[in-house]
Amino acid sequence: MAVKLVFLGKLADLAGGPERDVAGPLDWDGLLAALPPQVAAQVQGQKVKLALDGALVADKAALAAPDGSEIALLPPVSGG
Amino acid sequence: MAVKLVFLGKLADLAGGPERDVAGPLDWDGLLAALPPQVAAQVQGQKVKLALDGALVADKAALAAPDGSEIALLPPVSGG
Amino acid sequence: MAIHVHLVDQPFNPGALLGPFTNAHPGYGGLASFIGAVRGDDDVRALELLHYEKMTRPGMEALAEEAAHRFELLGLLVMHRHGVMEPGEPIVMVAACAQHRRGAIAAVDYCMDHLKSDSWFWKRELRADGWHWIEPRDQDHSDLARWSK
Amino acid sequence: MAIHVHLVDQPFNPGALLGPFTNAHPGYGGLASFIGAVRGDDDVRALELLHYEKMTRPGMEALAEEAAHRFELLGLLVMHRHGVMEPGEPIVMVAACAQHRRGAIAAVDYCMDHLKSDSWFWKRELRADGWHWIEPRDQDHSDLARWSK
Repeated sequence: MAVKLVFLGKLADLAGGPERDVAGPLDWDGLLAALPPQVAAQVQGQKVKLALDGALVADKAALAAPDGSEIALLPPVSGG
Repeated sequence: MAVKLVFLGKLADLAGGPERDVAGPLDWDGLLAALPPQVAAQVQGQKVKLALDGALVADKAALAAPDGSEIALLPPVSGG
Repeated sequence: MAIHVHLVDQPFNPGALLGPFTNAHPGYGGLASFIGAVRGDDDVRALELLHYEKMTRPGMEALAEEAAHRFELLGLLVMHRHGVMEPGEPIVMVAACAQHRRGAIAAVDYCMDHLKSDSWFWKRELRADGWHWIEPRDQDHSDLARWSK
Repeated sequence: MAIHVHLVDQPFNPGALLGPFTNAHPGYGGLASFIGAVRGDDDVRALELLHYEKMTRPGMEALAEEAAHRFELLGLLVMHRHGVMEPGEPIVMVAACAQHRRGAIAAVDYCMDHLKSDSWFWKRELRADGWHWIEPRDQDHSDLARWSK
């Protein structure tokens, strides 16, 4: 099993694609280690939010993504 | 020649019709004398405005309507 | 910039007006509109709107010019019925095109407040016991006051 | 009270949606709507809106429920494109039916502010020199802050 990472907006450019599977389970340190350095730097900033299986993660440092889950990396929105 | 009086909204009910021709020229006292008492009482109130040939009269007491002109008696609007 | 003001005594079809208005403004960013109709929720059988030929239409035209300038519109359409209307029939329609959404929406809001409380219309309703003149509501005046802040 | 939320990747015709929406609400007092389109006024050749399947549509549905309740609506339609769009193509449409005009207009204003700045969309523009991600504007955040007063 794996954890699916989904990169939204410009993070997809930085990550080299919109999605990537990494070995799970994954905590906050594991996520940062699994990311390209540029993306990891962005995700550590306050503006980028995380969602686990579609629900916002209130405290990114407390991330606990089990095998088979999906982590979305959400930069600031700019819609409509 | 005459001056045409136009009664808008509920003033038409009070006046018994939407329009009436009266002898001109007409000043403020002449207008009040030409109106049915109920309408005259309304027109003396602050809520009813006058227009002479489509232009609001700023000071009703200074009304000076020449022969051939049209005076509109305008109660508060309630549109749309 | 095109301004269209209509005062009519026959039913109109809002959709049939909105399509051509939209098509006339390629490259618009936002198009806001409002349609007001005779409500069918109480015992009102008909509604009559009276106007004054010499002032109502000129007043609507001045309002449209003011709104178009104030909100930097690309286009503005104001359509208003007068005469007798039945529940469900459209009374008024305002549509505004602008580069940005806030201008378009604010222009519609502004025009509606002014058509409702600061235009030369007088309204009465036919209920089971006859015709009743509608007095202006305090709410209408407070709506209007928002724009003079 | 009917709420319709659509997230589509194909062009849509606002007029063809507005007619049936209006007809579905006989006895409505007011119907407000807004259509946002890709502007054709600068060198933007295309616009792409990205969404996130697990969150964008649920977020739009929650927004629509909130607006319908807050403004006591009779009906609400929210239609949003994603994917690549060309200048002139509609991006978003919101239509709200209510008994009274202020509720209908405010609901459209509210939904548009939240779709623009508080929904899960990411936008980029194709200009002569390639794709550019659009950052949120301060104006969007101040528009949004109006509703939490």
